[in-house]
Amino acid sequence: MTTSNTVTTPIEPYARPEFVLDTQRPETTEVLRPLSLFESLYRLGWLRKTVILVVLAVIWEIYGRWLNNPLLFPSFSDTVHAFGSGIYSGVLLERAAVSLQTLLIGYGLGIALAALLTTVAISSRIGTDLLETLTSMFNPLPAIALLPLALIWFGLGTGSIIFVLVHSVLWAVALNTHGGFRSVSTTLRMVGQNYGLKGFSLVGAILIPAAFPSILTGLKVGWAFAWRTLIAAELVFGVSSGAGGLGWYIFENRNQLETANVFAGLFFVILIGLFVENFIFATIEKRTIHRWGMQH
Amino acid sequence: MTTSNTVTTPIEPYARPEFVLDTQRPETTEVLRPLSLFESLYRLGWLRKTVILVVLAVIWEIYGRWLNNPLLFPSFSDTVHAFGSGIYSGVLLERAAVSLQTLLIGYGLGIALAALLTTVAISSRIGTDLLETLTSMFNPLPAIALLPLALIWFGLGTGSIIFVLVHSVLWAVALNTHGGFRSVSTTLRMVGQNYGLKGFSLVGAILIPAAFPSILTGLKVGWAFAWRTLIAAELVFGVSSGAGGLGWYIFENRNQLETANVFAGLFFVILIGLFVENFIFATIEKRTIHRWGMQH
Amino acid sequence: EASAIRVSHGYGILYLPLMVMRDQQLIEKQAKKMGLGEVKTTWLTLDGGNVINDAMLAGNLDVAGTGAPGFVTLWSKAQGIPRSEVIGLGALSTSSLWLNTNNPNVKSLKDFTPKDKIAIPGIKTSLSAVVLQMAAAKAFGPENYAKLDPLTVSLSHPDAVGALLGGKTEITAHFTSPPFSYQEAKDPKITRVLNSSELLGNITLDVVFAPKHFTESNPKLTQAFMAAQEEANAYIAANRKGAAEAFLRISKIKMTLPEVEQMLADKDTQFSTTPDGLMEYVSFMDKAKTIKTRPAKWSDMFVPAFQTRKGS
Amino acid sequence: MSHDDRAGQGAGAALSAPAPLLEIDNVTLQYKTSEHLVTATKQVSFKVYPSDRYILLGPSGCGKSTLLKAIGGYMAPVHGAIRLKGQTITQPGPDRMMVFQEFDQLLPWKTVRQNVEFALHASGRLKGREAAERAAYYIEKVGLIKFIDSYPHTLSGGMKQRVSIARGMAMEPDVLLMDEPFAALDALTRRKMQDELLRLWDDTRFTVLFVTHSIEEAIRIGNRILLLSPHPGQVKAELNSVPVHEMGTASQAQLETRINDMLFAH
Amino acid sequence: MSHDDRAGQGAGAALSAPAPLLEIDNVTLQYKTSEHLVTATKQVSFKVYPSDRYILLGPSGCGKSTLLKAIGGYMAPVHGAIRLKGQTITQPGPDRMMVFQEFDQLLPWKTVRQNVEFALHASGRLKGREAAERAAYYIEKVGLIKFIDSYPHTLSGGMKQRVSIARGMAMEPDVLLMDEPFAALDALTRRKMQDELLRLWDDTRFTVLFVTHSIEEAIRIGNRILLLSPHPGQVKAELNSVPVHEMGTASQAQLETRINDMLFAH
Ligand SMILES: Nc1ncnc2c1ncn2[C@@H]1O[C@H](COP(=O)(O)OP(=O)(O)OP(=O)(O)O)[C@@H](O)[C@H]1O
Ligand SMILES: Nc1ncnc2c1ncn2[C@@H]1O[C@H](COP(=O)(O)OP(=O)(O)OP(=O)(O)O)[C@@H](O)[C@H]1O
Ligand SMILES: [Mg+2]
Ligand SMILES: [Mg+2]
Repeated sequence: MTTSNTVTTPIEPYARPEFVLDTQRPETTEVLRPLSLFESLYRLGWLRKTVILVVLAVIWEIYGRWLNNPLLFPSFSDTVHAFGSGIYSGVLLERAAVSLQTLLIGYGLGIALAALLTTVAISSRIGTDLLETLTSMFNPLPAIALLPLALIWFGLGTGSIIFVLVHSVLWAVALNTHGGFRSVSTTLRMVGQNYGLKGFSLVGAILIPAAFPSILTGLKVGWAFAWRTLIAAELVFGVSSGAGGLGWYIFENRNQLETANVFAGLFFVILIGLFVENFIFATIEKRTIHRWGMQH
Repeated sequence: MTTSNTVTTPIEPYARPEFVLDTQRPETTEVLRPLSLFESLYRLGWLRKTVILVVLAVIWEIYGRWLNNPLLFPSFSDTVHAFGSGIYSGVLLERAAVSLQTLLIGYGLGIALAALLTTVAISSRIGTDLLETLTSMFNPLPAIALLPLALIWFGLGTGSIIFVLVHSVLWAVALNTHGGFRSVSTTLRMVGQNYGLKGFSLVGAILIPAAFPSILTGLKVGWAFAWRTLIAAELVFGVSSGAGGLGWYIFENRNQLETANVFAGLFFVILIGLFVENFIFATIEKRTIHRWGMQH
Repeated sequence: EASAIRVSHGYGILYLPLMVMRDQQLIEKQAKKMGLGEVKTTWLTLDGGNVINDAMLAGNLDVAGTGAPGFVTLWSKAQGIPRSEVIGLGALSTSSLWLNTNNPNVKSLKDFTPKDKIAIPGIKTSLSAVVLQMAAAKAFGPENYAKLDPLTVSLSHPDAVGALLGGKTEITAHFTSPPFSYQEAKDPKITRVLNSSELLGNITLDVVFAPKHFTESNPKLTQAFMAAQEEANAYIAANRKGAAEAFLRISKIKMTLPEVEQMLADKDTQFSTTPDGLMEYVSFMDKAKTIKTRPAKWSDMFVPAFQTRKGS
Repeated sequence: MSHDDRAGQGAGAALSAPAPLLEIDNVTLQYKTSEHLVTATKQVSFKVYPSDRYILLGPSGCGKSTLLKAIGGYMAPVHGAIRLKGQTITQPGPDRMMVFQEFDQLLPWKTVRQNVEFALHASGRLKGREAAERAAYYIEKVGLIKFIDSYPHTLSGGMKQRVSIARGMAMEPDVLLMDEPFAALDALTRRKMQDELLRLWDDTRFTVLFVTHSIEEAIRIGNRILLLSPHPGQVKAELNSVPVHEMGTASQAQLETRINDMLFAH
Repeated sequence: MSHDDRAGQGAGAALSAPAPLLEIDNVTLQYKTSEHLVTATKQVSFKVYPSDRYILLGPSGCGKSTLLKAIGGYMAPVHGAIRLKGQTITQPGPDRMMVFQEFDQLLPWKTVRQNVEFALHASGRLKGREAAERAAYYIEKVGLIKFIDSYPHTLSGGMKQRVSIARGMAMEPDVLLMDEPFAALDALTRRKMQDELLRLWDDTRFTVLFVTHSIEEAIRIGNRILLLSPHPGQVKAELNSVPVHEMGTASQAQLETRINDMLFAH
């Protein structure tokens, strides 16, 4: 079973004299190793990301030019140009503001409902069943399934768009949150119960922070899908009077074959996505899960 | 600081005789407490879920009848009736088969790409940046943004639909997987490295199982969004000829105002969702994370 | 009588009368004339027949312009369902649909091979699809109405224009309406295979309709609307430039005035409230078994005021 | 009030048997896993009286932690009953403060100070400045004042365990349940913690249930020692510890040998 | 081959100094947290020779685990160097098998048996039946053969720790790094584990670095003992342990007192 060789004399540890040191011994100077230029540049997160973005932009530009089909796929420079004039004329900002407002309401409502649903789910077995059943039933349903109910309940316009947005945010956030809750270590949960926490207070004080990495993922996924849905929904629900959002802007320009403007609208969505990821979500992560040592 | 009362004599522990027992003492009969009828019924997961489903169906039926607007929102019984005749005539099964096939290809490809991307992401800092940047840029983009490229690369039909499906699955799964990877405890990661595991083998042997709860959530979200996207995409990317899927079936019937059929198609999606959740995902969960004590 | 009315129009030039009504507030004007006082009109821009159907069925919409086949379907399906029945308020517009191709080998419908793909916005059921089928029936005989169906693919008009002009995709033909048809025709690579008006005549493409209960409980408002539409049509006929300006104002489309005027000058583009060729759709759709109740005559589908008109 | 008060243990209360604070009555505890049923303890009965320093001693895997969890209210016995002041225990609560065996029992999103304070707030024990003072006091006692604003993941194993001890003590509960709290500590720190626990007991005379696997520690800390047999745990004996003034004398050594023999004999 | 071989420790090799297996050369280890910089050890130097049973002894939080992690290749020193057979350590690897202090070091998705086997497979040590036999052998040695097919979450704290020990031993590595492996074990089990470790050493003469906070255990297991000062850890002394045949005699007690004094004196 063991692999020793019993023939040769076994090795003995080397015997050496003992020693005792004075702990108050003089400090030797410590010199930290310098980093190479590449290494110190590589350490800058924003630089790494900028390089990635530049590479992507270059690929886009080259492919766009090679394709030479501006009606279908404009180049990066055309898009930026269209974006610039859209911003300059104020129309893009106006449309984005309309969209963002709707989006935030829908997103917020979706999160609130997800919080409610997962609290119910984590508090009892039938609650879990309810969440699981509702999620598996409704999550795969496309927005058109909701359309009749949306029209009956909220009419044409923002109300319905928000309803559809909630549908796209709610289930993803709830699934992630509930999954996170269920993965919270038994010990932490027991600690919370030990303090006498129950129901909402247990969820708020223990489960939410303990499951925060999962919840954040859910929020990110929900955010992205809210955008996707919003743009599609603005198209379906049209505009009542003048004030359309980015989705409508994209649709309008598509109809006019102003493809560069279409891509400018999408480019704005991308920019907002990058902003939200790198400033909002990154800050939240730094202040929470990184600081708490929950994610590496 | 402490709350004792120093005036009264302190309580002393009660002194009592020692005793030593024979460990081989006779067994006393143990009778397990019987459960009440409600309790034993409540313990049956399928029964709880069935009750929820029945309640939902009843609500649908009542609301549908009260609304009395069958062209917009048929009642549950109308839907089931249309579903029955759709199944009987074979058309629903045929359409669902077409959709499921496309769906599974897109889903599988999306997962494979997500696996690749997260492995790259977890292996280096710039990989992480790449994943974060790509996700925050592309995840919010609606399918229409992909249309031009899909059209050029794959033409109309299944190829494009799969492309769009991958787009809807990839980012959600990648976000969840990467979040899960990053939440894997340092100790487990160190154990894997200790065995000499690196790159793909570390991901496969340590990170994937350790992050399995998050990955499963990602798979669930991805599955649901794949369905949503498929149904919408079949409409946008159309079908060249006869062989449409469920999305096309829904669209066609909607145009012909056969609303009960539309809902029968959606009902099929719901049934598939329930099946996948309760048989496939539930089995996977039972065999993995529950068995491993990772989720409660 | 209601003191508010919600009307929707679509996106293109075919909705011009409604846009003029919106631009010049003709409904308000006519309502006042009828003694209804101040009537508030809410205008919506909606794309696609499904949403219009749904919105109307949900009670969110009073009057809408939509494609003729879609209206026939809704009218027929809603028969006998009290709160859902709809009724036509008149025709809206007619124009020619062009089948353009970038394949030099295709000169007529008969030249299409299985390699060609014809883009239409929604196969089988959309307005273009039905008109194309009717054209096919004329070209290949009534029983072969679906002969071109295997070649059709669903693609929205703008994307189809991009695909057709840019090449590099499988799309070789596009069946479309103005302004897209004009845009394509400007390109020298593009040839026209078919003009729908040449084959089918100037049949009505779009109609205006409302829920039946709305017209019954608001007869005066309905009348005001119809009068406003007549006024708009008269204005368009009399003042092409003014109509073109109204179009640009309402639709916010970035076209030049001459371009719009040129489109309006096309003899195939006409605006009249009297339907033409509706029964052709009906009999065609009846044959294709896409409708359940067939109207005995076209005026069954319209408000009583049309009983005396001589449409078809 | 000094440690010597503990010398007179039993002298004052020997007259009549008081009501037991905690009664473990023929308790069998089981775990249901997907594969099989594991019996952790079998028909265990014992009584803990007010102000007892009650020690659970037994080999690894004999069910000590499981018993503590059941008393904490996290598990229901499949047979028998656990009563606190005559009431069957149905749920966890801050009247039974628990120090778990695991290192991950600190809330990772709170600093050392916040962890202790939050326990006081959440359980409704103390608020505001009082809580802050109490927290600082006990954190100082466990020698972590330098790390008071550190997050748990930046602490060593032993330091985490000490925060949990500080938290448990700061709650000054009626019943303190401690599961091998000193296992991760070096000899010196351990001795200091033991003294701290005894000092606190002198002050507030709370009841403590203490799991340990060190016989020496059992004798030093406890007044009453329960010996459990190996898996599944059954009661082997319940012994009295030696009074404080006999600590370090032959009677301590004697008891140590006696326990050793009882545990290690098969 | 018996334990008494260890009695002659040093006798055979006293002639010339062999090359050290592991050289810790003026090593400073730091953690960077978002708030501040924590120095865990400061200018620590020591040498471990082949077949040493080298003990790290020091108060809680003095940087023992950190040192072990650095030797394991998980952390780079901010200053100084760690060399294994003359090569600077750059990454973790199966030549230095680690038994961590944490309870969560077992792979939760593998049973006890699979956990041990997988270590052998993944590191390329053994495959197939050989691995299975080796795993079963060591699991039996730590007294968990009854639980060989259990998943880690169904084990008690001490049992988990024993599985980690079995896994570490089954790897029969050149260098075994053990971080307080016996802390969660009761006296009897602990004694058995210590004997098992020494028996294995007798057989394969591997080198072991062993962190403990029990002076008694240090003397029993080690041949060489490094004493570290409190946080941040610095070397206080390096002592020889007593040979096996003097175990239980006055020289053991003497050494224990000496270490006690050195550690507890300020
Ligand atoms: N979650 C669980 N699921 C199934 N079995 C368990 C679980 N936790 C513990 N056990 C089993 O119950 C028995 C008692 O475990 P317990 O943790 O109470 O032991 P312990 O006396 O605290 O041991 P240690 O001193 O090693 O911590 C063990 O056999 C263990 O395998
Ligand atoms: N991840 C970390 N981040 C920041 N500081 C840390 C981290 N881990 C440990 N430390 C700090 O480094 C010092 C040494 O920790 P280490 O875990 O090495 O101690 P130890 O000697 O193993 O103690 P114990 O015996 O309690 O396990 C401690 O002051 C601790 O606060
Ligand atoms: Mg335990
Ligand atoms: Mg340590």
